Amino acid sequence: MTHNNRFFLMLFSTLFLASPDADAGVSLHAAGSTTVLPIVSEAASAYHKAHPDITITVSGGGSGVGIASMIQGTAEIGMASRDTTPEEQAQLDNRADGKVDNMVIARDAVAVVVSKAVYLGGITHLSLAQIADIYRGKVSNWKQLGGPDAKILAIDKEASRGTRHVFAEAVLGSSHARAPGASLITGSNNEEQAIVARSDQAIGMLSNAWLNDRVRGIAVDVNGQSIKPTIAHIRDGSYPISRGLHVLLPRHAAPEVRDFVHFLLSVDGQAIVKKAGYLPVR
Amino acid sequence: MLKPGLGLAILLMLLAAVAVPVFLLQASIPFWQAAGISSIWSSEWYPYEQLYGLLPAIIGTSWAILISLAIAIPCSVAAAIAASEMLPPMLAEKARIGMEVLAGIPSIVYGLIGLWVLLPLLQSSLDLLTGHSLLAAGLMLALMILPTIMLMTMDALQQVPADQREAGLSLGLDWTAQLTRILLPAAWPGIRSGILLSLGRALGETMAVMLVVGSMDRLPQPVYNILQPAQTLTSRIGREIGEAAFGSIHFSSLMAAGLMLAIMGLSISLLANKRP
Amino acid sequence: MSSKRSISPISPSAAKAAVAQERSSRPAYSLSMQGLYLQLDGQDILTDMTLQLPPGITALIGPSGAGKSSLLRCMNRLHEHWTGDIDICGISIRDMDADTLRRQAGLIGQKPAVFPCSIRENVIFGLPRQQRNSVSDAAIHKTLTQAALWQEASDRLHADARTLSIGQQQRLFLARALILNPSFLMLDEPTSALDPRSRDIIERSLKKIGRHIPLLWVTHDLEQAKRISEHVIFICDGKLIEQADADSFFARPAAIESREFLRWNVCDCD
Amino acid sequence: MAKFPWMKFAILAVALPALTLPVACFSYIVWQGLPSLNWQIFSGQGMSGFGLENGLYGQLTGSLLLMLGAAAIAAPVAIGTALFSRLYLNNRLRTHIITLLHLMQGIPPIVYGLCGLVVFVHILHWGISLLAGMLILAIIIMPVLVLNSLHALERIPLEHTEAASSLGLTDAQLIYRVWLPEAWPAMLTGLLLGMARALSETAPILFTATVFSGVIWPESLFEPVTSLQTHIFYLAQEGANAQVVGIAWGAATLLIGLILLFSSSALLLRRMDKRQRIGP
Repeated sequence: MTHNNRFFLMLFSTLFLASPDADAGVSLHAAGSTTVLPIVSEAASAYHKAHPDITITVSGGGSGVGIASMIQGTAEIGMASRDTTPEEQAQLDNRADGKVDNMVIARDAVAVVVSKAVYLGGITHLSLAQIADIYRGKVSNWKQLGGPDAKILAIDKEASRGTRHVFAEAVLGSSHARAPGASLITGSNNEEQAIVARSDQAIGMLSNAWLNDRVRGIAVDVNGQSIKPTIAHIRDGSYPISRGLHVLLPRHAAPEVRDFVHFLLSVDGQAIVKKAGYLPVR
Repeated sequence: MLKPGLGLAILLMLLAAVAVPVFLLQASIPFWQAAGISSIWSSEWYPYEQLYGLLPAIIGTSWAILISLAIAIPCSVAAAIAASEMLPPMLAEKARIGMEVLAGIPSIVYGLIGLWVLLPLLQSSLDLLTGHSLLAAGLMLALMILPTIMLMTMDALQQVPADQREAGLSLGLDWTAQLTRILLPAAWPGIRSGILLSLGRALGETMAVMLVVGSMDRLPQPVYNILQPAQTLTSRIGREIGEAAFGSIHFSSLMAAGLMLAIMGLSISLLANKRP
Repeated sequence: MSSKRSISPISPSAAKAAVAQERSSRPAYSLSMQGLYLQLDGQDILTDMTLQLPPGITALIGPSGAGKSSLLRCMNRLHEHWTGDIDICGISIRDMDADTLRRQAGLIGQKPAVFPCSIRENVIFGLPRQQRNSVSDAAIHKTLTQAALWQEASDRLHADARTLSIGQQQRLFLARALILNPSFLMLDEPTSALDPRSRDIIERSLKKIGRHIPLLWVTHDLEQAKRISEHVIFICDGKLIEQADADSFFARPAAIESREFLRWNVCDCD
Repeated sequence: MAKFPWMKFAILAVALPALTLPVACFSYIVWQGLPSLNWQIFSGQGMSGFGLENGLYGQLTGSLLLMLGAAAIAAPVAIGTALFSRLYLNNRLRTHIITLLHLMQGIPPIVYGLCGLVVFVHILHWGISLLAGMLILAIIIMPVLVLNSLHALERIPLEHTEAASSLGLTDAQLIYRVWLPEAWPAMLTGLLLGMARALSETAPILFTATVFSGVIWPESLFEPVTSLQTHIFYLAQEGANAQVVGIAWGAATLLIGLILLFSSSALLLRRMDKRQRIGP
């Protein structure tokens, strides 16, 4: 009997002791765009190596999450791959603990991507109007655009994603325009990339860092010229769907947070940007 | 000393039980005020245009559950019959242990299977664009609730009193008649609660469904087309809750979706609790 | 149309006549077993059981654990894994279809296992589907009368059978077996769960039935055995000890075990 | 006599997918996952990106912390509730408590996640934090624990309680000397099952307690963690990188292994307890 008792008590004391005790180290949290995430995630681990007492946790969710977490104060650093909307900016300005600064740490292009089979079937460039027709549901077969005889799988993104905002703004005229021609909605860049890669008939929108052999970026026709989503074209501004990648940080942020953002803009930080496939801003 | 201590425990428990519906209601009030109850029947979901129609998600949830039950009930009841009435007891015990193991596989792992095995399979065999569809969600759910229904049916069959079985046999009922006229009616309460339990689980399942359903906020065209991407209540919450700002109508609308899930779940468990 | 007329309702008297005719036309019934062995879970339950079932009512008695119930369950093949032979009218029951055999050999258990449906449905439960749909009220009347339940249940045949008292349920159990027209009945302590009044009713109706078909009646109550039986089979530890006329068995038990058993149990009862 | 063997065949045919598919799924997961379950996956050597700089170590500790925290919070409350209702509540009230618990079980886990998000993350301003996840998981596994404990207490023969009371034992002595020694295996079984459950829940902690990367060992209860469950979710979508998908399968195998560890020890304990009850 007593033996049983002791076992029982031991079990519970073990359970209670297992909870972690507080420590003095600093932990920062960054959340938001999955386009910015690779940069910040990589930079965070590099920064942690240099400053072992500072850990930076990173989570995705999309630009909407990055901005919302700034408004709600659930993260120290917000990541966004688009500008804030007026409503969001108003909320950011009305924050109880001060305004939020918005910094561009890199630039990239929202590439119009197609599956390898579509690209090889002849769709190597489209005009913005043709892309809009696809997303509005006016064109439903690649043959109508001179491509292979296959139904078009138009992939849209969740409404608050930065890539979606920039893409819809440039192609459909408004960042929240409906896309009745879309037949699938994805979230992160990775999820969309995987589906485009697996399909033979897909079109989608991805940051240019996500292009590969099975996910091809097509050129966009501007004034009779086909412009490819390359770093060079982002730099000279000729590619029509490009954007800045932002980090948001409160004006009264802790010095550690500021220091990390400075790190992002430093030579080392910008090297990470380049390695991730984006255009550095410095 | 003892009574106040234990009393505190039960108070905490009751607090948790009461707090959940209260906060759910409270957080969804802005939505009901702004969009009104009629948004349940509206089919347009465009948060940026202040359109919050819940109908596509409700239809999606219903379809996914219907498909899963239509597949899982016959299969799992048949499996339970096979295990408890046809296999030797040793094997039946093994089948039970196997099912208990499978009942413990977390939904996210089923999601992994759905994404990497089921979707390509559906895409190639049904010639779909990607395989993301209500059918995929229903199949995933069916796989996940199979063990529950089977285990509870097996329990119910094995608990049919020996004298009922013997009485049936003594009347010269053959195997089929024994099954359909004695065993299944006697085991029905158990089978019923197994079905209701797994119905509740299918209703609230999030991860696996979210990965395969396609997240299209649109009514299926036509409404019985289960091969199209669609949305369920849970997948909508899972996809959008992170990006909706606390205090916004959008956030509140997702809480309303949660409230509806809670109400459906509660009605199901009330139904399961009521002895027929 | 003409065929419809031919199955006009049968009056009770006509039914009785039909039953009498059927009974008399049945060939003389014989049930015997040779060298029956039964093992369950590695234990010997029955060993070298050889006996012949006489017509009329036979009481099967013995101490608990003697193998009485198991013997009954061998005879309708609820137990399958025995060796030896059980013959009905010279045909080994192994060669018979098990379901047919069980319809012929009605088994009434200790506790009434009524099914969760109406009284009427319970009565006709064992009939094949076509007969269930076309069973006449006369047949139900006849069967329930035989089981001494008609008076109590005639006005609520469609009520749930579980609303009956235990004694009535036991008679319903009996009726359910009788409607199948069994060639013999096996009763496994059918009255042990009942009050004396219900017991008397069942004993009386079974005695009547015993005039037509053989009954094998397991009981541990010696007084009851004396009241009802014409023959006695006494088994102990899975072995047949003695088979005799009831009168001679109770007056002059031949085997030592029988004498012991009678002495201790009579003492117990009083 | 027709024996309808077709009926048996039909049942077997319908049952076949149910009997084979889950087993096939299980073996498929293990087959896919075992190759990537090597030392590298724990040490994180040679891996970068995808939140895997330190292998799965951080995710593993996160999952275990969440589970242990949930169990540590839920167990005392659940056992206290069970003891209180056994000692001081009449049958009618106890039935109400049980109904309430069944109702709590009927609410989908993601709804608890939503409530936790509102209360812990936003209203209490804890942010996405370990403690929020622990509390949410604790509420989710609470009904199972209470029901199991109540059931365990109810199985104690009434005579034991009466005998103890007639010896003049106080309530506390009754609990420590009679009830707990008899009921602890069943209670522990419930706790282990609850822990397995806490390990397998993903949706409720996805947006309340976990982040994508950066945590190995949280500094305090108010820090976010990473977990195996949510990491599988992130990795599952990294379709373009075969190695990452392999790691997702590996993480799934690891998670199933952990869950099986808890659930099978629960089943073993239950079996031992049953045998002890029935045995000599």
